[in-house]
Amino acid sequence: MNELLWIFVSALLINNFVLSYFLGLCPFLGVSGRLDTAFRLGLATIFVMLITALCSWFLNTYVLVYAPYLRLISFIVVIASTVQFIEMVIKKLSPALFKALGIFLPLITTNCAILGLAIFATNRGYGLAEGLVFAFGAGAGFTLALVLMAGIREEVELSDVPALIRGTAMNLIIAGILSMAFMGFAGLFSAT
Amino acid sequence: MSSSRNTHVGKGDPGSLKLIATLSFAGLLSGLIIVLAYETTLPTITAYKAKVLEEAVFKVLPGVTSMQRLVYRDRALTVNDQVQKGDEAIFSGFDASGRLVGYAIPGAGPGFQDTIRLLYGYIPEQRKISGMEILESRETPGLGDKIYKDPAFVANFESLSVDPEIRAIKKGKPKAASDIDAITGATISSKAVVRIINEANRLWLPRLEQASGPEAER
Amino acid sequence: MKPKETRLQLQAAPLLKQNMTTGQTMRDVLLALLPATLAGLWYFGLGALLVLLCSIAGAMLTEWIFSPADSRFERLSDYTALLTGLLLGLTLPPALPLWMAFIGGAAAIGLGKLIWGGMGQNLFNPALVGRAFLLATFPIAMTTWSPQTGPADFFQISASNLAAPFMQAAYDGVSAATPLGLMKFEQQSTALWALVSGNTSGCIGETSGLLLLLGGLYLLLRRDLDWRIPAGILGSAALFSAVLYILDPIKFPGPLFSIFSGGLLLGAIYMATDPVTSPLTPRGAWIFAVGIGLLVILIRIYGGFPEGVMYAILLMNAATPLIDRYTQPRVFGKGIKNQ
Amino acid sequence: MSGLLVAPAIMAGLGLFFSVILAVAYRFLKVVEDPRIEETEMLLPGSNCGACGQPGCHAFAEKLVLGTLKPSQCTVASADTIDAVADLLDVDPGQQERRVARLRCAGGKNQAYQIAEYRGFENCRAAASVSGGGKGCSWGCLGLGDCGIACDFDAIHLNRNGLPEVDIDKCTACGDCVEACPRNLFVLAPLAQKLFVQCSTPLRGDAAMALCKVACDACGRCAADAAQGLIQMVENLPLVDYSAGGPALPDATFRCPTGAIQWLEGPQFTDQGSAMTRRENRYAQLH
Amino acid sequence: MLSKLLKFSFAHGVHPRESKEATVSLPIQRMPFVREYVMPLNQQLGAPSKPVVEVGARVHRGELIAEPGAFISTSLHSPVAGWVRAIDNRRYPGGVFARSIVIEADPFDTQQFPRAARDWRQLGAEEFVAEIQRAGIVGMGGAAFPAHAKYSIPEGQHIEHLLVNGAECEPFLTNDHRMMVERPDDLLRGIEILLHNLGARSATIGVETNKPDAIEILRRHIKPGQPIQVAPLRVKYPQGAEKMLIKSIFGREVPAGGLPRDLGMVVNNVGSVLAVADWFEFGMPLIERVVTVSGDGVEQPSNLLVPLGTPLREVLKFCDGLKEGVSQVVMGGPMMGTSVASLDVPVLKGTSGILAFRKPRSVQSREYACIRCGRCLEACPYFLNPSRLARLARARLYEEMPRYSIMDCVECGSCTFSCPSGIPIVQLIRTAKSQLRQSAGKVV
Amino acid sequence: MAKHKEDLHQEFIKGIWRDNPVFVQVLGMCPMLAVTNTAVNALAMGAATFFVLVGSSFLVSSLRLWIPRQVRISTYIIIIATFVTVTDFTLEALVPKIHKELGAFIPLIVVNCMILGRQEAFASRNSVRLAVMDALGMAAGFLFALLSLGTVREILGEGKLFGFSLFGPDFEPWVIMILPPGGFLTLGLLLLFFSWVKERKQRLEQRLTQLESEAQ
Ligand SMILES: Cc1cc2nc3c(=O)[nH]c(=O)nc-3n(C[C@H](O)[C@H](O)[C@H](O)COP(=O)(O)O)c2cc1C
Ligand SMILES: Cc1cc2nc3c(=O)[nH]c(=O)nc-3n(C[C@H](O)[C@H](O)[C@H](O)COP(=O)(O)O)c2cc1C
Ligand SMILES: Cc1cc2nc3c(=O)[nH]c(=O)nc-3n(C[C@H](O)[C@H](O)[C@H](O)COP(=O)(O)O)c2cc1C
Ligand SMILES: Cc1cc2nc3c(=O)[nH]c(=O)nc-3n(C[C@H](O)[C@H](O)[C@H](O)CO)c2cc1C
Ligand code: SF4
Ligand code: SF4
Ligand code: SF4
Ligand code: SF4
Ligand code: FES
Repeated sequence: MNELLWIFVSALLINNFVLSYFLGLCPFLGVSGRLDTAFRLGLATIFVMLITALCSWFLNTYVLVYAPYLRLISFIVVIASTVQFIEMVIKKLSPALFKALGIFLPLITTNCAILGLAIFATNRGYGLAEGLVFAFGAGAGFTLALVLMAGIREEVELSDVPALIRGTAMNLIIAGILSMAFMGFAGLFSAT
Repeated sequence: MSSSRNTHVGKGDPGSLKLIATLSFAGLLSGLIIVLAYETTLPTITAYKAKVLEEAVFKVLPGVTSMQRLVYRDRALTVNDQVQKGDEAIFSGFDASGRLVGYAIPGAGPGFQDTIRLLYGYIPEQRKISGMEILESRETPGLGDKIYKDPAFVANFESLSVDPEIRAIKKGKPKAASDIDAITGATISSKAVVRIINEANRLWLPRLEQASGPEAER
Repeated sequence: MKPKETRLQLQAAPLLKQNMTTGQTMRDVLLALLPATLAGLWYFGLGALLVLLCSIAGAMLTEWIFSPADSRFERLSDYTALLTGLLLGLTLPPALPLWMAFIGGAAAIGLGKLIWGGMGQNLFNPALVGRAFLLATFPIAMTTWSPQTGPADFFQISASNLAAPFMQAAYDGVSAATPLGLMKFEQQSTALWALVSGNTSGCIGETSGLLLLLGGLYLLLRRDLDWRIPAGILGSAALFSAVLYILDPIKFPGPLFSIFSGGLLLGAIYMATDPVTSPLTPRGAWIFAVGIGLLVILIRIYGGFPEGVMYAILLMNAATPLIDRYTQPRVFGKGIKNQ
Repeated sequence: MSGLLVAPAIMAGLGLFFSVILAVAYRFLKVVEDPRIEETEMLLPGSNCGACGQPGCHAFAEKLVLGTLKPSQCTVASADTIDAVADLLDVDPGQQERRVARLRCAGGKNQAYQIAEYRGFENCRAAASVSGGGKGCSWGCLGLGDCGIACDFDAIHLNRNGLPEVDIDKCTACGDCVEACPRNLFVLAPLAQKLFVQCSTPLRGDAAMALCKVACDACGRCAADAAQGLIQMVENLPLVDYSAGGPALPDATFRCPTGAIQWLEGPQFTDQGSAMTRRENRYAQLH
Repeated sequence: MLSKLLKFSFAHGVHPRESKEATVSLPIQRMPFVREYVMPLNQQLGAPSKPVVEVGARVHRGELIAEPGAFISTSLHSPVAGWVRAIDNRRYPGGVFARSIVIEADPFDTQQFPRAARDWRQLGAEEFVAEIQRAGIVGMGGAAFPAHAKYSIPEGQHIEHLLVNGAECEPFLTNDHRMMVERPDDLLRGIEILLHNLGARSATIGVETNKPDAIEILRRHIKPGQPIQVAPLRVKYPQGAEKMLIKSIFGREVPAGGLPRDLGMVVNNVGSVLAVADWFEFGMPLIERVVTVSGDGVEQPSNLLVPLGTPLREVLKFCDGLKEGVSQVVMGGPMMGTSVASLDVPVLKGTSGILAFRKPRSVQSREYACIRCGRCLEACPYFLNPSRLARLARARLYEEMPRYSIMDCVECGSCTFSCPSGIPIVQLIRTAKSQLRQSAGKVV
Repeated sequence: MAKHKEDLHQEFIKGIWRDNPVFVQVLGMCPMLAVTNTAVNALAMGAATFFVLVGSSFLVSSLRLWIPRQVRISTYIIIIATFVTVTDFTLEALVPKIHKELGAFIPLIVVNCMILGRQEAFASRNSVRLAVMDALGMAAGFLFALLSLGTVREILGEGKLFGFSLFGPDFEPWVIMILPPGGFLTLGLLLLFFSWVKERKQRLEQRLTQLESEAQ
């Protein structure tokens, strides 16, 4: 099994960031109400994750060899600043793109999926290519979970869910069932 | 910041310089605090890490009392304690008399849920594996985690031939010297462990043979 | 005032209805499952019967307890709780401790149906939610298979069935691998006739391919199920495994084995077709079905489980709202060009 | 111990680097937007009900900042909120006249005759489309509560008589009920206007009385008893025109044979229990 | 002829029991005059007519009593000779009250109508339209859309083909069937008149194959060389809906929101064509129509020729009254008709049937939740998603519904008919449409 | 002064129940679910969060007058990240085993929305005393939530509590509780349970007031 492919499939399905690692739950629970918003948030997340992979690789290779203890804080500062910078650029250059994707950027920056991605990639010693593939897989997996969730939630809006359950409790239980369904991917490509 | 007339930010609008200064100062301070904490805890942490590693090596290579870190570079193995990114490293273990007993080889690969990392001991003279220790895994509790919780499974690796290739076989089936009993209900994790070791063998055994020259000696 | 006539009733048109009702549909499905259920009992004995009863009891009791007091009888009388319990029971190993079957029934109705607002509103197949819950909760018990006892030993109950609640089961005797388990871990195929007649180990209701097909036929004739779904699932699964089989006949099972082994028939005919959790639109049904077929073979061959029907159905259930949304039929007279 | 120097240096460097970049970017890339819009929106109730005629609170805030609308046009906001918004934007809050939803029908189950039995979807609009829902009066309230569901402020509840009662403290005059009612029975009337006709039938005399015990039979006594011009009979119903001079007094209601015209001090229908018996007696005497 | 072998049809639709046995072979019978007639002013779609008579006036049978109130409106004629007794709000089938002219029949009048043919060959297009409006003809297929409005073809459009709708897909009804069987020559004459005046080249009469005698008789009466065909149609509801008819016969779809004339066609009910013939051949305006009285609650099912304005009570009385325990009386067919609250409402221009039922027809013992079985989708001839629409309507998410093309629903009721869960889908859709229309009116 | 004490007390109490960051505000979900497979892990995580939250609240509220508005968020993050890094090292040195179990989730405390949220919503606007009280309350509430989840999951998932076996060796563990779906489901059901309790309480209170008014 090709190493890069395994990294991708693992991040996308088997160890889905949301459903298996519990990362990025706030946007997952908060922004999954409407399908089209969810999809755009997903795309924005993929984008930020790729940026994060780049930043963390850069920091790991050029800065942190001198001061490994600054890992966490420098990740945070660099990722946040870069995203904020890109946000401003997009806002200036393409208001349409900003309206579609950019408004989610600040929401994503302070999100554990992003920082988690950087930390996992570092812990596992991923290089640049591996890091980017990992980021793409994780982002796509996040988008997949988010879009499925949003589809389900839009449907649930039409049902008479008991008032007591409506809201976060319901969303968590749906996530639990989704997570159960995703268990079906466990062991994928490692059995043969 | 001349446009502050209609931006309604409040009282005095501090200049950019002040902002930059604040952030830099905060960074400076935090860096200082962190480094202090780091320096204080570093000895304990490094000592603990070394201890864990040593224990693992000693466990997979019975009878070993000291070890060395070997790095494979430029088609040769050299002793090197400096951990660097991208290193391909194994450990050689020596007994009390200073004789080379064998090597502890790390390996990693996909398991049932996530990547499994392990370390196993290899004794070149006998072409045998002398022990296996799981360093990291997220296998299912109660099933896959038997690869390190089930003593019977771990015992499989205490004296295991590497020729022709290790295989995981269901319990009760006839076995060769290079076959192990798969865990019932966790065949996949068992096979994953076997595959990881096989792959590491494929990588390292030729290298060890080629490099079993004097420089590996103490 | 004028003399009173009988008051007329006002109803919105149309005033005619075809005579099928949803309750009737559910009764049909129960009927269609009867032969396969009886075969399961024939092969696995009293223990299997108890497992079925416990899962049905778990399901119906949960429905009863958590329904509003004034609609309890009504809710139970639509047969869906009974059907869910039965279908769940049919997908359980015959030697499962009874208390687990009961919990499975409760989880199926509780998590699979009630929290969604009751019948018709759930988006995941309740019986499979129950099974997935059980499989993740008690993986060992759920994958320990007992050999068939046959009708002669009908009254022999395995000790594991009777494990005390919340306690581990002690398995007596030998365990038997299912055809899929044999295939996956030992590359060992099972004779087709054994698969078709049901003479193998496995879940209570899944073994007898022939009787499952028979019930499916009945449902098709009664127009109770969407034929596209079983056709799509079986077709795509057969095609996928045929391709693999041609590539490497030793490593991969053939299409007939794929169809008749494991829960594929039970799943394709009775579970993926659950109207509530499958797409409404005909095109959606095809996508859904082909998705399940491919996922089943993917999980069976490349995945960590010998069987993937349940996960495939649940995953496609999750995608159903999306499928439905993007396969709306073209409205009459929209988007056409008239010369 | 080199870390003692390296770490603060790196951190300060990073902080410096990025804050400079961001400061510069801020300077050159910032898109200016009037922050008062957001601040105004924060003050508004945020129920996005559209009573102001705008698609939502944000749009209303934009219009407020532009000065094309007045804060008081938000009927949901309390007086304090409106003042706060007016203060913030330094504009005139506008006139506020408290209005509530009033029902132009008093024919509940006990008053209006039923001529057929409706069976089907329990919804006023649905019932109205099936030959009028079985109520003899095709103008009156169907009593299936569409208005109550439409009201976002929980101000409408059906009473035991099958009529919607408006809680005048909760009603914000958003007008949702006006739109929801298929019989168009609700009007938003100023609370200060107390003379109110609780009937909508254009039929008169016996034809009207054949529908409902409390129908207006267009006898015209209220118009005669009120100040000159205050009440006019239009299409067999009294129309109260407050701008027409003369004071509106309860006197106009005294001789109404059915009680179709009422003097409302507070909510509608609350006094109906006792008042009805009197009117019912009267009705019995008439026939 | 090729069409002899083919049965034309459309996709989807449903097969309700036809139940036409009771009246299919009963000849049309004239209903005697009764004492009082109620002529509501809004018997057509569009603006109400304006009375031109005063209370107390004497009127002849067929005399104009109200003129069109606008272009989309039409004339009313007195169905009897008698006196105008009131112009007043009277109960109307829709459950509301409507302004109506009440006429008391003169019991001693002979009620003769002087026959006089009119020339139809020399009319200009506009004159023809004016004639039809003068005759008070509306579509008799149910919608009661003023016929003249259908015939006034806008600039740039051109009618190629006339489709005569003899599908009569509603169960129970047999009035169109009887008209085709009993008056084939008048029908063909009406077609000739319309072909001539619309400038159309050919005509097709679509008839469901459950009326083989009608197909046979019409084919026999078509003169050689007449550009008229009879198309046998599959028996399926709603075969008679005009867009379905066009799809069945020509395989073409009328664009959503469009009209048949966008495809160069005009569709008319058999009754409407006969009314045209009556006007030009006999000078008879629309003052009576054929009504099928049927259902298990009627003592004597019949096909009647009823003067407009006759109260239902009188019609039913003529059919020996209602049986014991009748719970429901419906105007129109059982699929699209309306149940009436009171028997005092009159027969209108658009009333094709009066059905009385003993036990409520549409009540399923219980309503289940929607199980998304998709039967409604497979029934809807317009390829909508009724389940979704109904769920949205229940959740009151009306604004979402145009996304699912709610406005293309013609309320044919196929979905409700086929729903095993007994969900009143059409009613939910109708409610939502009504609410949407009202809100749309409000938004400035 | 007594009144002031009361206020402080209130600030503390509200975090535990009325404004509980997890059950009521639905914040900090990720660590909540990720590390609560055993009660010990939950406790460790709770403690770490406790330290970071209280420390940074203290610092932020003491420095609140010096931090310019525009860079306040960045500064808070730097402060929090510093505390987290320190905690990380400390835990690794003191309890390496637990540190390994918690893995990446210690650094992830930085992005726990609850912590940043408290700085922005409370610490930056209130006196040090109030801020610390609030932080103590919130942290205690968080710890309470973590512990309830961890306890349930450990008891069912392993038949143990804090590592001590509760039901003997024959207990059949509910493996799902330790797996990801179990986290979601348990928290969902806990939330359901709490809102049920709340509703019942409300209904009871309503009944009481009704009875009282009827009695009058
Ligand atoms: C919830 C769950 C978790 C599982 N976890 C593992 C695991 O971690 N490792 C493993 O090898 N098998 C695991 N399995 C079992 C595999 O799916 C597969 O059935 C097993 O490896 C077959 O082994 P056997 O042939 O010995 O029965 C798990 C099964 C379930 C249901
Ligand atoms: C409808 C249906 C769906 C099933 N889905 C699954 C599944 O997704 N995963 C699984 O392990 N077993 C599933 N089963 C049970 C398998 O069919 C059965 O376990 C199979 O024979 C494989 O056994 P093994 O896991 O011991 O090899 C399902 C059974 C039925 C009837
Ligand atoms: C669902 C539906 C069913 C209809 N069924 C018939 C029918 O059976 N016969 C008929 O003449 N018109 C029927 N119509 C009316 C036709 O669509 C069309 O309006 C009519 O044939 C036009 O002729 P007219 O204007 O002369 O009435 C139906 C309409 C709808 C929407
Ligand atoms: C053809 C058909 C298949 C069904 N399959 C299932 C099933 O697999 N699982 C289940 O719980 N209910 C099944 N039901 C019953 C019912 O649809 C189900 O309980 C609903 O999901 C409850 O809302 C089925 C019903 C029909 C008509
Ligand atoms: S007022 Fe209108 S909406 Fe309200 S119950 Fe009466 S009819 Fe229905
Ligand atoms: S819906 Fe009617 S009653 Fe409710 S607040 Fe609006 S105006 Fe008042
Ligand atoms: S036919 Fe009825 S039950 Fe079936 S999908 Fe349509 S509305 Fe739902
Ligand atoms: S009523 Fe409307 S939605 Fe239903 S089948 Fe007819 S056209 Fe389709
Ligand atoms: S419930 Fe199925 S459409 Fe209303």
